Amino acid sequence: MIILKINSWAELLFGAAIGISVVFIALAILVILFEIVQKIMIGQSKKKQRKAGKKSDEIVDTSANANEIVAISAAIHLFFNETHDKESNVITIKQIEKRYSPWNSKIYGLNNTLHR
Amino acid sequence: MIILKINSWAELLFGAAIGISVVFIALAILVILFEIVQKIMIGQSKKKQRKAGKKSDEIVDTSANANEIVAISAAIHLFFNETHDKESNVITIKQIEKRYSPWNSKIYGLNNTLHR
Amino acid sequence: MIILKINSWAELLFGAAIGISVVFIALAILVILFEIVQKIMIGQSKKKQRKAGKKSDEIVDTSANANEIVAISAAIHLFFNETHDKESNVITIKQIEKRYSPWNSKIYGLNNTLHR
Amino acid sequence: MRDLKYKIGLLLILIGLFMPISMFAQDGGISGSLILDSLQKFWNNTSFANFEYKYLVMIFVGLVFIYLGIAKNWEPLLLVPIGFGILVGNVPFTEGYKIGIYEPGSVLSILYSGVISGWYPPLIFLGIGAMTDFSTLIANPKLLLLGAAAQVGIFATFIGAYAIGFTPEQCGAIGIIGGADGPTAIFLSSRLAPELMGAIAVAAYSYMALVPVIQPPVMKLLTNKKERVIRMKPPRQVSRFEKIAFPIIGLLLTTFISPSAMPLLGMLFFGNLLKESGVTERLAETARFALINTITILLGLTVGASTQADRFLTVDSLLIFGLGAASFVVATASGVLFAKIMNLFLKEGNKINPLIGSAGVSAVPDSARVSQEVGLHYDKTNHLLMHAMAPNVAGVIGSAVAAGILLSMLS
Amino acid sequence: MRDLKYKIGLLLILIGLFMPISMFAQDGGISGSLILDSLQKFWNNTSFANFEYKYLVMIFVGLVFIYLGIAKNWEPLLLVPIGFGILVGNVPFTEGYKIGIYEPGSVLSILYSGVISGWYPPLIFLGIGAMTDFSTLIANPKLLLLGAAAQVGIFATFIGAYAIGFTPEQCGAIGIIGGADGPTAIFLSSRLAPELMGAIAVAAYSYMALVPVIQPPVMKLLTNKKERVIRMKPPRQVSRFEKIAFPIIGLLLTTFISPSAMPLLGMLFFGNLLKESGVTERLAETARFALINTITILLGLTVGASTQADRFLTVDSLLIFGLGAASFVVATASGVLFAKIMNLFLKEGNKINPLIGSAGVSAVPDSARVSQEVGLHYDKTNHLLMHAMAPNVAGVIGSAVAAGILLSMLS
Amino acid sequence: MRDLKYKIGLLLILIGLFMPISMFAQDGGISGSLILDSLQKFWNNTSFANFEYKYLVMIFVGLVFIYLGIAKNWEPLLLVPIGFGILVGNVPFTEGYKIGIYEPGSVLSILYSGVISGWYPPLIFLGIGAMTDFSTLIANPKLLLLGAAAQVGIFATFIGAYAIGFTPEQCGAIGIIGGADGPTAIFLSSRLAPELMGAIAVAAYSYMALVPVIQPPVMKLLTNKKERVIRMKPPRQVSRFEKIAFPIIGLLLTTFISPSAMPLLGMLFFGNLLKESGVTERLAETARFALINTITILLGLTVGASTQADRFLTVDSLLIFGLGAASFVVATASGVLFAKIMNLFLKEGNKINPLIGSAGVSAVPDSARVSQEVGLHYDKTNHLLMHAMAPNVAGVIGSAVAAGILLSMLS
Ligand code: NA
Ligand code: NA
Ligand code: NA
Repeated sequence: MIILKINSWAELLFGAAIGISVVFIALAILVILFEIVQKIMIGQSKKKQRKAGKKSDEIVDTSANANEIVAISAAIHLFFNETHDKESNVITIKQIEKRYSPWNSKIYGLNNTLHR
Repeated sequence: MIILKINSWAELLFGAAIGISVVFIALAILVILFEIVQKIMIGQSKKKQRKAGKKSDEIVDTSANANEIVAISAAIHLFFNETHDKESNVITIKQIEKRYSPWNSKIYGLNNTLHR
Repeated sequence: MIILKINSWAELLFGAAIGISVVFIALAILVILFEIVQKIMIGQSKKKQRKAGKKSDEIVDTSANANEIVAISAAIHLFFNETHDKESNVITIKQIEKRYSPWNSKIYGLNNTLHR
Repeated sequence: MRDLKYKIGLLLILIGLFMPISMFAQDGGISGSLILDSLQKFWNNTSFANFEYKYLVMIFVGLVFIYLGIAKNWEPLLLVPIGFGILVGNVPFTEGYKIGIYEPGSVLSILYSGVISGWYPPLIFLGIGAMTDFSTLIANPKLLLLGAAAQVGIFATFIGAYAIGFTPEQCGAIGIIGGADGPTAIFLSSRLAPELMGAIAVAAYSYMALVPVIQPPVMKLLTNKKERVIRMKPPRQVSRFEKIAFPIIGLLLTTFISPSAMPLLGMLFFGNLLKESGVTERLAETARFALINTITILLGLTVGASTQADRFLTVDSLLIFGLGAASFVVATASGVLFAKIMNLFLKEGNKINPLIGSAGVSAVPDSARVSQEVGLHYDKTNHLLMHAMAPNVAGVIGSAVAAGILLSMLS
Repeated sequence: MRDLKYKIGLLLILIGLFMPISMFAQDGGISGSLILDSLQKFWNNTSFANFEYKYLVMIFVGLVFIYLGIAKNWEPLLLVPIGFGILVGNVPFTEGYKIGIYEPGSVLSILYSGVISGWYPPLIFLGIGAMTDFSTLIANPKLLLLGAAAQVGIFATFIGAYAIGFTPEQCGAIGIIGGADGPTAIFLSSRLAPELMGAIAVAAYSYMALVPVIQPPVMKLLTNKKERVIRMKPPRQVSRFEKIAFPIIGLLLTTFISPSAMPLLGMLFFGNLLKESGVTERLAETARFALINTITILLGLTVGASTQADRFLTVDSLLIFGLGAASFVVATASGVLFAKIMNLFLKEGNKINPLIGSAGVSAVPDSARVSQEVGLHYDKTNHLLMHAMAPNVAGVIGSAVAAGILLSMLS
Repeated sequence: MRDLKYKIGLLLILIGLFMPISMFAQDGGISGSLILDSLQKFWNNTSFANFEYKYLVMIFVGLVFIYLGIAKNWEPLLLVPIGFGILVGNVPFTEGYKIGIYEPGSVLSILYSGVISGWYPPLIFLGIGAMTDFSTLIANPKLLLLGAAAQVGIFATFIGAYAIGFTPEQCGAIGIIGGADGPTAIFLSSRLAPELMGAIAVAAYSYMALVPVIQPPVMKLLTNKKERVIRMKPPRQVSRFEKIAFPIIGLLLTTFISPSAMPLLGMLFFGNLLKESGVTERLAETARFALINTITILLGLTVGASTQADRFLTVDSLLIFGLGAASFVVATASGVLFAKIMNLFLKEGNKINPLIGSAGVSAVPDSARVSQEVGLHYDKTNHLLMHAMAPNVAGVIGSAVAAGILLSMLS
């Protein structure tokens, strides 16, 4: 089915307008949804922290705490030096080591180590 | 070719009976074959050990020796803790390291290390 | 399109002659091309080295320098013992560690390490 | 609030975009009604217009699968792909744009063709073979019979399905759910009853995930206190020769008896030979990692997507779910009972703990783990895991043989 | 000289080979003219006989691609395979021997079929999803709008192409160049205008490699000193729940609105769920390594080879290159300007640095890196990289949604 | 004995299963003869009923392949998959159940289609290219000619096969056995003589495994003591530029001369560029591991399975084996003799040790290893390995060029 049988400039422009609008609408709804999710999450974590007896001023800081900033600087440092070998190394090894399948799970890896 | 054109309950039941029987027969023959293999293997190893001057009483024990029991307990320990990372790690690295193909074997890996 | 409709012994032999000749010609041209490349490369490196004030006698030796000979002997040693595990190990780990794609490059690996 | 501000801003921009164009449109001879018409048509093309509540039901099912996989860690490598596939397959769409899995030429239908033509499951069996250690089975071959006994579930369900009114071919495909083996179920239903594949696959995988819930009551019901604490001798060490001989002899024997099981058993034993030969580890490594993972991704996603609500939400599907549950119970019971029968003929000291009989259903390795846990419940020091692995892998062979027989009887 | 010696030797041998055979040939009744005829025919079959200068032009283009990839390190994983593919596709040949990519049954045409039927790009999206971290986007959702804004480039080019005289379908395929996303461009053009795919793909990838050249002037032109040094707050830490929810909600929302984008967005979000679930890392690892690499090799090589000179060197290709350049400029400008518009509605301290708007074109991660570099040029301590990643990955989603809409409007 | 006990128990159970059903069957109107009929039909469906001694012969051949691969470590990555494939292909079956490799729609035939349509071998060449180091060849280009000389074996066999009575197309396919290169042989025979592919592939791989047995006598026969101890200068170090230029120049030159060799040579040089570029290591890694392993598994299994006894055990197969042995001998001899001819034109100090001429047959790296071993036998300190690698990899290029020429002459 052709939504708009494009025969004229007007129809083309109209199609383009629908197109860009829908892109905006789709992403805008995602924005709104995740802003709501965000509020709920922050609300929940505030509640938890209040229960734990902290002051609310401190809570705001957690979203940009020292560790995070250090991490970001480190990341940027790594990015410009492109020497992040050690880290990804460790990650890769960890990922590969899980020789584990749906039909044949952890226990098999275990079995394998036994009889070798 | 349809072996049993199933038109009636009787034929269906008969088909089911053949089915389960064949499964049993297939696996039962495997059992018998491997029991024979087992006897031959144990016989051979007994012969070897007798030549080496051991008593036959000791021989029986080897099938459930101390190492094996330790290994099994270790395995069960690992299974319940699911922390067998180091072992599988080592295995994986060893396996990956063989960059070796039918058409292009060990020697290539060797070549690769030379000119780098 | 059949180049040679082979109907007779003569045609077959002629085809075979063309075949082997073309193989030789193709590889011979490659030889000549790479001999030329080689001469240019050696010429350039000689020029560089002359600028650096070395004598030309020394230059010839570089193509078979001590390091190279050591490397070759080492390689042959490895080959006959087939124990080049450590080296290829290192190479493999290095290769795997680059989790980097065209559409989603170095930066992602970096991102990944951040939020874990 | 700032939030509100930029949302209003957004709206203004959208209006700003439409304004000049719609004006121009009128100048260019497009009537207002055409604009409305076109918007209507666009709307008709979205999932909102094609929406029906049955899609919501399936989306909910998909979310449950994903939840169980992630939060409960139940077979996540199966439930997460299948669950997400259910979401993908149940976003409503207008036909004719090569979107749906049942529309020829769509990407999903291309990826699904490996399921339809039946070559994904054998490649998964290749990987399983390259992962599986048959040592405990070789050390104690008679436990193979427990793997045979649990296949009674298949044939019982086959009979039950016929009683309910399915055709013989459909009965075969439904029966195989009792084999508790995903790839075998998909392979057989692709050959015997492609129209039921989605329901059969989802049922098989659901109950495989539910094995820790379904099996223990049956096992406890059919055993007495004394039987549950039987201790078994640790398995002997198996020689390299035996491990290499097993896949070769296994292949020749089982496929001579049931040649139709070749695609599954040939690949299973091939993978195992690659693993055990000691000289093809490079190939085994790819079979058990890159290859099986790729196929698992494609199989899970497309099997999930094949549950498109309009084809899936039928009475047949419900019946299949019921039959599937029954078949798991029967299979578990058969395994346990057969172990008890075998004990009648075994002398003291060699007796089998019937709790490992249930592992014969396959559902590797969850049902072996269930044996271990139930066993530990009655004797804190009696570890049945190693012993349960034997019937467990035997169950894989057993249901593949059963699938071969059903194929040659019904296709 | 020794060199000369063995070359002469070679010649002697070749002559030695021909001598007896040609004698025998004459005995056997083959006339000398037949020999010449046959040699002529052999010659006709080589690339030298089929040679035309347009092939040389394309070979030169291929070499430039390879040079840029290796020496300049511009998107080497794309430019090297495509560049080598251009060489492969432009070795002239005689038709009828199953050599060319457009000859049915040839190896290249078999490997190219994954491009034509459109299933390579979704598998690349699967890998991208399994690599992509959407954290910065989840932490600051409003940056998604920058990813939407940059898609104005797509629709502007769509209009521009129509002005030049392309058919509406072709306009859609050409427009997508502005999405700065290779797999999306290939997917859409395979559906809307297969005849232009080579040119569109090469244009898209060329400009993606040229992002560091094209974007900075536009960014500088449209921003003032004060805007360029806006500092943004570091993104908050995102919970695991949000990361898992993102692909699921993202899938349902975007594909409900644009169901035709399912092949791309379904796979993108599927890959991301495999990554974020934490229980399917094994599958994610294969998706982001073995699988995406395999498809990248095949896609790059065959897309390159599809630029066979006789089909590629046309006025249309030139026009497409021109439109593509324009679309990158428009997309960059839209992103930057939209950030400035958003700032009108944002209060002090929450304002967006418009230099990250340009990252909305996608071209991950090069355009984010450009934002970082231009930002550093004006303030040595203001690192925009993390912030620019948000519109950057949003741009991938945005252009996939746009592709879906174009598909449902035009197919 | 306990063994006996449970075997009897088993029998009792089986009888117990049949009893009630067969009674019911008679009640339900199934006569005893129907039961016997059905059992007879089931029996007819097993391999035992379809058994003929020729299958046993092939199963024995398969077991020998597996034995040689595992116990002797002769090319295990080839012989184990092919050997197991021979077992798989020679389990007798009744036609009509989609089991056999020659039955359309069977899993084996689907996996075999990559062999038939010729795209498996190029992907293996891609992996080989990504593994191969052409350095020693670049350092001493004239050794390329040894790789050309050994191809005389191909054309000699081509002539020999015609003498025996094969058609010209079949002669081309049989001749390529002398190329000592499995993928090339499979590729060419799939295009020229698919009916002989099984025999050609098995012959090629058998003799490649037998290289350490076939070559040494020929090498010793054709060289004198003085020649065997010639020492060659260590190869110079090759620059990165040369390594990158080699696949590009190699591609353009060889495929301009022999465009039909594009599928093989294009992929070989593509893989090598991915390896040498230094910026696409990620792609090279997948090409040389996951991708080549996957194809090796599928190619080995299906080529093995294609040797179904009823098609394979023919006089033609025997003749092909004879011709294959001859071609290996001729190829080895040509390489050695051509090295001696080259020495006539080379000055003292640059002479070639003719023992490396035999490595020109390819069979990488076994024939290079043979050169090394024979060389060491006469001078314990003269390591020829590095030098022999040059003609060895040249032989791969040479036989691919030869395959291209045969294709364009005969297809
Ligand atoms: Na089972
Ligand atoms: Na984009
Ligand atoms: Na060769």
